Amino acid sequence: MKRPICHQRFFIFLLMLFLCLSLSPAWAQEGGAGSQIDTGDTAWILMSSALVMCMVLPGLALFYGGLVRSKNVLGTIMHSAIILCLISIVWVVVGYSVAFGPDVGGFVGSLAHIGLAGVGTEAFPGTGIPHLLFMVFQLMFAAITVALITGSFAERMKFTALLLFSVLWSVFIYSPLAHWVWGGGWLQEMGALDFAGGSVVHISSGFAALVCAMVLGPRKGHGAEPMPPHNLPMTVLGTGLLWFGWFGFNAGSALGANGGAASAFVATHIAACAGGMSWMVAEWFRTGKPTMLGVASGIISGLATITPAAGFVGPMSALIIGLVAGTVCYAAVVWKARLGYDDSLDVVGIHGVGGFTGILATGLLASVGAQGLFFGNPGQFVTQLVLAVATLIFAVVGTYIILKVVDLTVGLRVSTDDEQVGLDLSQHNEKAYS
Amino acid sequence: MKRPICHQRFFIFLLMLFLCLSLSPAWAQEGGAGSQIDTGDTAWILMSSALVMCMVLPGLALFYGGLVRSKNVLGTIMHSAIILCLISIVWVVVGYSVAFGPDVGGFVGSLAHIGLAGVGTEAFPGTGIPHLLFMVFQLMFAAITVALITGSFAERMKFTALLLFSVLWSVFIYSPLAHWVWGGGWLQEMGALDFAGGSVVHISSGFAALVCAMVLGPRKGHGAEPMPPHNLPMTVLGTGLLWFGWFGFNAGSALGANGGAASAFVATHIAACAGGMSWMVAEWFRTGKPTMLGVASGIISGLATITPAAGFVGPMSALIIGLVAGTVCYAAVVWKARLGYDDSLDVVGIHGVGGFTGILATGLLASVGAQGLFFGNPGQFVTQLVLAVATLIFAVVGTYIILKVVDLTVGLRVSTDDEQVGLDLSQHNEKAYS
Amino acid sequence: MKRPICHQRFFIFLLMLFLCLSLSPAWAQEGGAGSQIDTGDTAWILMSSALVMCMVLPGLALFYGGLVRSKNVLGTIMHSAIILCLISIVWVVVGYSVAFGPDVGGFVGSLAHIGLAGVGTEAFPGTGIPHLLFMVFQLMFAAITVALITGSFAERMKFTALLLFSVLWSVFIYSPLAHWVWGGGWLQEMGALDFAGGSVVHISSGFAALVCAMVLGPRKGHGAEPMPPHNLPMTVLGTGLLWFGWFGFNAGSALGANGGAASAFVATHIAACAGGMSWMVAEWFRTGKPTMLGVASGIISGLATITPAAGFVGPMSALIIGLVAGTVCYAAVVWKARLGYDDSLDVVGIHGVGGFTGILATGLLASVGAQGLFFGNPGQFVTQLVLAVATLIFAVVGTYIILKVVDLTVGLRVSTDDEQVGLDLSQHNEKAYS
Amino acid sequence: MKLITTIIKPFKLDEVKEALIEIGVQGMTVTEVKGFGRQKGHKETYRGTEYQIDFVPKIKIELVIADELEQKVLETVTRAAKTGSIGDGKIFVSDLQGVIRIRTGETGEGAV
Amino acid sequence: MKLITTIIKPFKLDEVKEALIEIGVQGMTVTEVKGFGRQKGHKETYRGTEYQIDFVPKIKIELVIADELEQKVLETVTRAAKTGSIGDGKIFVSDLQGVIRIRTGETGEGAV
Amino acid sequence: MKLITTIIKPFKLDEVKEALIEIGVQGMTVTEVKGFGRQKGHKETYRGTEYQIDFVPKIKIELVIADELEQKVLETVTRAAKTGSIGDGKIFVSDLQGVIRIRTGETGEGAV
Ligand SMILES: Nc1ncnc2c1ncn2[C@@H]1O[C@H](COP(=O)(O)OP(=O)(O)O)[C@@H](O)[C@H]1O
Ligand SMILES: Nc1ncnc2c1ncn2[C@@H]1O[C@H](COP(=O)(O)OP(=O)(O)O)[C@@H](O)[C@H]1O
Ligand SMILES: Nc1ncnc2c1ncn2[C@@H]1O[C@H](COP(=O)(O)OP(=O)(O)O)[C@@H](O)[C@H]1O
Repeated sequence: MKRPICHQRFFIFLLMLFLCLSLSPAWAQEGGAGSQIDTGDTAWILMSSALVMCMVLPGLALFYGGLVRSKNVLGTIMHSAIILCLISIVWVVVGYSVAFGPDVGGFVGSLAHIGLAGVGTEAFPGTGIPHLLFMVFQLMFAAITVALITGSFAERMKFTALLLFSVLWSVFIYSPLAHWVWGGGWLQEMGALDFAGGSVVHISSGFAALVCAMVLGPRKGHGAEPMPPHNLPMTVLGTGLLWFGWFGFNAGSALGANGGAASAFVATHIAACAGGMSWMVAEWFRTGKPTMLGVASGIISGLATITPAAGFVGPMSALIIGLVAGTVCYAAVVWKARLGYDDSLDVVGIHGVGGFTGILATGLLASVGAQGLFFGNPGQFVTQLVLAVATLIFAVVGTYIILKVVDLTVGLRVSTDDEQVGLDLSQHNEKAYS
Repeated sequence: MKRPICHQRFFIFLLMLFLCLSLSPAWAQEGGAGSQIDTGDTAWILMSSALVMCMVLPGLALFYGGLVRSKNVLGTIMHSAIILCLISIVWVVVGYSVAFGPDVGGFVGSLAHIGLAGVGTEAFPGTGIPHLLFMVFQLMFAAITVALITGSFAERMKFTALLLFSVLWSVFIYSPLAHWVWGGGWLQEMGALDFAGGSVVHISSGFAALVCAMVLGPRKGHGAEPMPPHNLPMTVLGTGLLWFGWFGFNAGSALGANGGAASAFVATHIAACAGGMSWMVAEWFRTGKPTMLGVASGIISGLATITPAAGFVGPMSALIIGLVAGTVCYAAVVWKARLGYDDSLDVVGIHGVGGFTGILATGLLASVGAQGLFFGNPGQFVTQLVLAVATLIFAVVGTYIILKVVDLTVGLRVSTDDEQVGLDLSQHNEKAYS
Repeated sequence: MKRPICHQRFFIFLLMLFLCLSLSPAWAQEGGAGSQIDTGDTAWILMSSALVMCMVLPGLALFYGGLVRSKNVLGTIMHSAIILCLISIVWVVVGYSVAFGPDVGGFVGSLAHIGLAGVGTEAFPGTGIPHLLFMVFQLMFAAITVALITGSFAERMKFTALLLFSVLWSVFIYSPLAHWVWGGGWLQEMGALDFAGGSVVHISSGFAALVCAMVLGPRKGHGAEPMPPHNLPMTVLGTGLLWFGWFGFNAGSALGANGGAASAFVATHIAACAGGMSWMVAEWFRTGKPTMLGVASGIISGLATITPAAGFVGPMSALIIGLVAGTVCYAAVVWKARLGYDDSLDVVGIHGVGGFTGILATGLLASVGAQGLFFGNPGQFVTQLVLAVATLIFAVVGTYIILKVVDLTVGLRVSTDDEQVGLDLSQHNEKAYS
Repeated sequence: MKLITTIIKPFKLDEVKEALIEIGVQGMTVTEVKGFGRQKGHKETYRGTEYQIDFVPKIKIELVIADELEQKVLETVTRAAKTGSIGDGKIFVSDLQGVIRIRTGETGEGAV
Repeated sequence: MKLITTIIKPFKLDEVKEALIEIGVQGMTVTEVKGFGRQKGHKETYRGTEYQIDFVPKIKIELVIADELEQKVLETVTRAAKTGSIGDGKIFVSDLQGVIRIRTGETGEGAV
Repeated sequence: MKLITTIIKPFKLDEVKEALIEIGVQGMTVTEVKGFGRQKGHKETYRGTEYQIDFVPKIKIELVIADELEQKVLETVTRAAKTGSIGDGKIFVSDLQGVIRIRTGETGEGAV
């Protein structure tokens, strides 16, 4: 029964694609004058785009893959992999236009750039890089944001549900948010500061994750039987690649190879280190032992938290932000246990809480190219509060609606037997290790 | 008996090397005026060269290593690793000169650059990068091409045979081909288009792989006993690193950080995504389940297929090429079973078929800096056909001859017992996991 | 008893940090004129900094992690991870100033740059990159040097001891050494050549490792029971990432994207390949089988040995250096067995011996921007000898003193039971694989 | 003394262990095994090639007990390991000539 | 009832399994083991240090059968597992007091 | 013939093996198992969640010997495997009806 249905769905999906294509004016692509292109800036953003792609696959895929049980590792890795493929296509077909097309009432972009119409090799306004390069750099952000969410419903989401959810969430939540903050939307007009995605990427995915965890419910046996990570070195490998890629994510957001990029690079690195240290210390106090997973989690917390601030703060502020991040996120992860929902891989505690903290911290510590409260500009803090809360509400409400739609159409969870057997065999007819 | 012989062989090899050295005029290296060097272009090609190196090791090594049985994983990884070392040396000693030395009758380069004579830090004609940098960027292509072939004879090739085969194939097949298409040879004169190696790299290695699979014969037990991949997450990791590196491979082939590089970058990424999607969908229809290995294979198919077109097509054409690639390569891999030869890791189905498809697709869809059939230039398609067929024939015939030579000198296959025990213990006295 | 104490210690450490912060003038950071910033150079050094970070984590962490027994893999990976976090913070707080602050008597830098005071986005003197970027590039070197040492005391060092040792070693050994050779210290004045750290990084860590191995004593059961690497593919992955990152390490040390960087890139690659080949051949002669671990070790040997020479030699000299490196380091590793100390992961044989060889080789083969003995300048060889020996003595003596201090305060080794159980469970309450 | 060997479904291990502890069993030895039987295995697909895997993962528990405990143990295991679906597993009973506790050299029932 | 335990070379597992199914055996339990015996192990080298590994990988099959099947099973296994070279393995035969099928509670021959 | 099954601490394997070889034992089969008993397991912590693991890794050695060797073997194993601390393990002794060496078809004592 089920299979033919999802076949149909795919067929329709493919048709849709080809439609867009044939309609698309971007068959051939207008050669840009490229007059104002700066080779150095272009070199750095080319590299940064590759780095952010590397964050999704293999980075995030392995970071998450190592944390699940071995019967679900392929299913978990698949989430990041297929989201990268699927959302990239959605982005070039429609997503980019919704996010960065000419502003419509401050809320979305027009469809002027659908199918990348009018996106060529000419310099992107205000930068020294080709428009196409700006588009693909932003594409990577769109992909990783959706992929981050998957950690909350790991080991139990139906694969068809994942596909549908990802497309809807990307088009209806991510693209509008990106427009609000970066595409000329109302939050940008307000002067909200989000250097590389503390709100657009981390708050949105982090609190979407919370809704997913609550709507899907806990994994079978959650709390009762132990579910230790099946391969922590894999998770550490993922951590290292995420960190590596994050330099492109944050320093690349300067959209050029300049002092601002260098400053963002330094802030990013310091916050990652401080996050790792402080999570470790906090855990050491509480449980009496420092753990490798704790350091890895702290590093990611530091990175998520510095993301919105990277370009606006000095190195010592970055150090503070990192130290706070590791402690706050650890606390959030510990408290989760009390709240009882099964955010399987702690997306809420790390990205949601981290992103929220970072947006507010930017309002306090901004000192480069903008002033935060501590530098005599209390107004900025208020703006940041609006940014954080608006993003959170939009993400929570939107995600809830999308989940309901997916539940009614293809259903959200795999059967209990399939969950027992594991996603790898039940969803993909594969085994990770032989 | 056997060992002393191969020792001798190695001794001779080393002697040869030192000979080249002493003869070489490149002891010290001429400082280049560097007047026309562009730092941005140089930055991007430095990075691209590193990225392509990363494709071979750890990228390809792990992609292949995860697909074999655990008793052969080191032997398989060793193939990529030692080829990178060996071919790099062969390239600087003689290969580069054969490929890019002053043209001799359209077929090979002269030995003017042997031992890198005359290859310095001055700008490479027509680019803003140092000649040495162009040389090392091309070196990485030479290495990965040979490494790709090893997937076809995995789990049974004698190690000494691998070494001899690699040197001969690189010097007598790869270097001339590179000259024909990129070094000022007859195919380049004809106006054949191969942006980053659809023919030179993928058709050549893909069909060389076919000959290898047929000449060596199937693995013991092939078809009878199941031979599932021993570690698919390792293969996915390899896939991610290959994808990451492919940005350097394709966008780096613009030899600068400009609009062309950005456009090639975008085409590469879109084709990878589309390839992953379409292979998954095709497999889903046929076997009823989407698989992680399918997505990974589709991604590589998309990348191999877009390679020759990357710099010549717009994003929507890239999307089409990717969608076609995933489907066609999946079909090829499925049909292989019928044909019965044991191309163990599907080099033919993915690189041979993908590369061939890509070369032809370039003749149809080229629209940037060149016109394909769909853009009013049917002649280009014919030229592409010649390019594809000529490469295929040269690779097939040459590979066959080289295999015969290797067979008569050191022998191609390990003994049945050694194959039973596995390459790791029998060839290398090592075990991968303890 | 023990735990509360180390808590205290951490508390103090944190306090210290915050102190530095509040004192630090670098809360906000002076915007640099950035007039002379070159985007291409900046792009390359941004990337190089990321590459060197990637060498530590995941590169070195996995290279070492694969070589130990599975009960110690997390403890081993943790060493690299936490050193990256901890030393980065130490570096921005005080280390950078000690190494690169205004020279004080040729031995250390002043504390002018403590807390990164006066380190902004203006161009670093004599380069086209921001001062902050130079600082963070150097930071990565500081981190990896300490991390390299950990291979010598793997599987038995107490975690608290590791933390204390790392901080002391970095501040009192690494920073001064960096000042002597690169920061305007006496060795630089003498004209000593060390392009990317053969002495500062490899001799220092390599011989510090020797002292550590001798002071801590061998692992329980060393020599008696077999201790094979638990996961060689993990080690090969680490090797590949180290190689990849080494391009940033060496070519990045040109501090720009120019002919010098290209030349260093080529030398680095050739030496790595030659090192892999020659170690394999040497091992093949001696034990009758080439091994994957041998090739990996040879590659690292070649890379460590070319490091000081990379910018000063032509490609053919690099080839010689690589061939020598693989053979000499293999010999050193084999002889270790006779000497009986337990340098668990061969830091001495590879980095100590390799670095020493490289410094001397630079004195012989330098031909680009400097002349070595073979190019008519015997004086350079003498200078190099002074450089190598001075570094060795300073590292050996300093390390011994620091180890004694650590031993008297927190103790160096875990208990015999903890060693039996393994570091993962005894030090971190974690298991790598479930 | 008796040696009770039982093959069960992996996810039943904890339940069975707890049940045995309740009735006073103080030790057991567990092995991961692969079982072949009525319960059919699963299908795996790699690049379009399909494999039928007949073996299913099982857990083997070895239990040495005093003779008088036999019935109680058999009932307990049967109850705790049962799901009612094919593949629940088996229990095998055999005699033991002797048991020694290595640490103390104790033998017989005192040793378990 | 009898418990037949046999140690064989890993690559012989499929052959032996098929042969047993042919003669009507309906189930078995398989364990990966390491064997020590006349068959010598192998040498491993890591950075010039050589280890002699005495243990070789083997597969252990446990088989519970009705007494009358014993001869047939022994012959079958011997035939299917044999290569003639050292290390082919052993077959051990022992008595079983009882068997239970957990799912149904059936006992004795009906349970296997 | 007797089947001696012994559960020991993993790091004792080499010692026990050597000791057995000395008294003329020519073969054995080794399995990695998890043990539950008086020896308490360990604690694991992942992101602040703590797990108590009851099972500890053990090695099981299966040894088929001629009856007359029984005493010697039992003493040897007890001596070699002993550390005196909880968790040293057990030895179980049971009867074997028969043994076959697959390679030669030899049976009985000649087969081990
Ligand atoms: N004759 C046998 N000898 C040894 N083990 C057996 C035998 N029959 C079944 N088993 C074990 O019991 C498990 C369950 O048996 P199976 O026939 O699948 O279901 P059920 O126990 O419900 O009859 C098998 O996976 C196998 O491990
Ligand atoms: N006395 C024994 N007790 C238990 N297992 C044994 C014994 N002797 C041999 N084995 C098992 O049988 C396997 C094969 O025995 P081996 O002596 O190597 O060859 P063969 O079976 O041809 O004599 C060994 O690897 C071991 O697992
Ligand atoms: N009743 C039993 N049946 C089977 N195995 C047992 C039994 N009791 C103990 N064992 C095995 O012996 C091992 C050691 O037993 P334990 O009680 O921990 O220490 P000791 O042997 O010193 O009494 C256990 O880990 C388990 O593998």
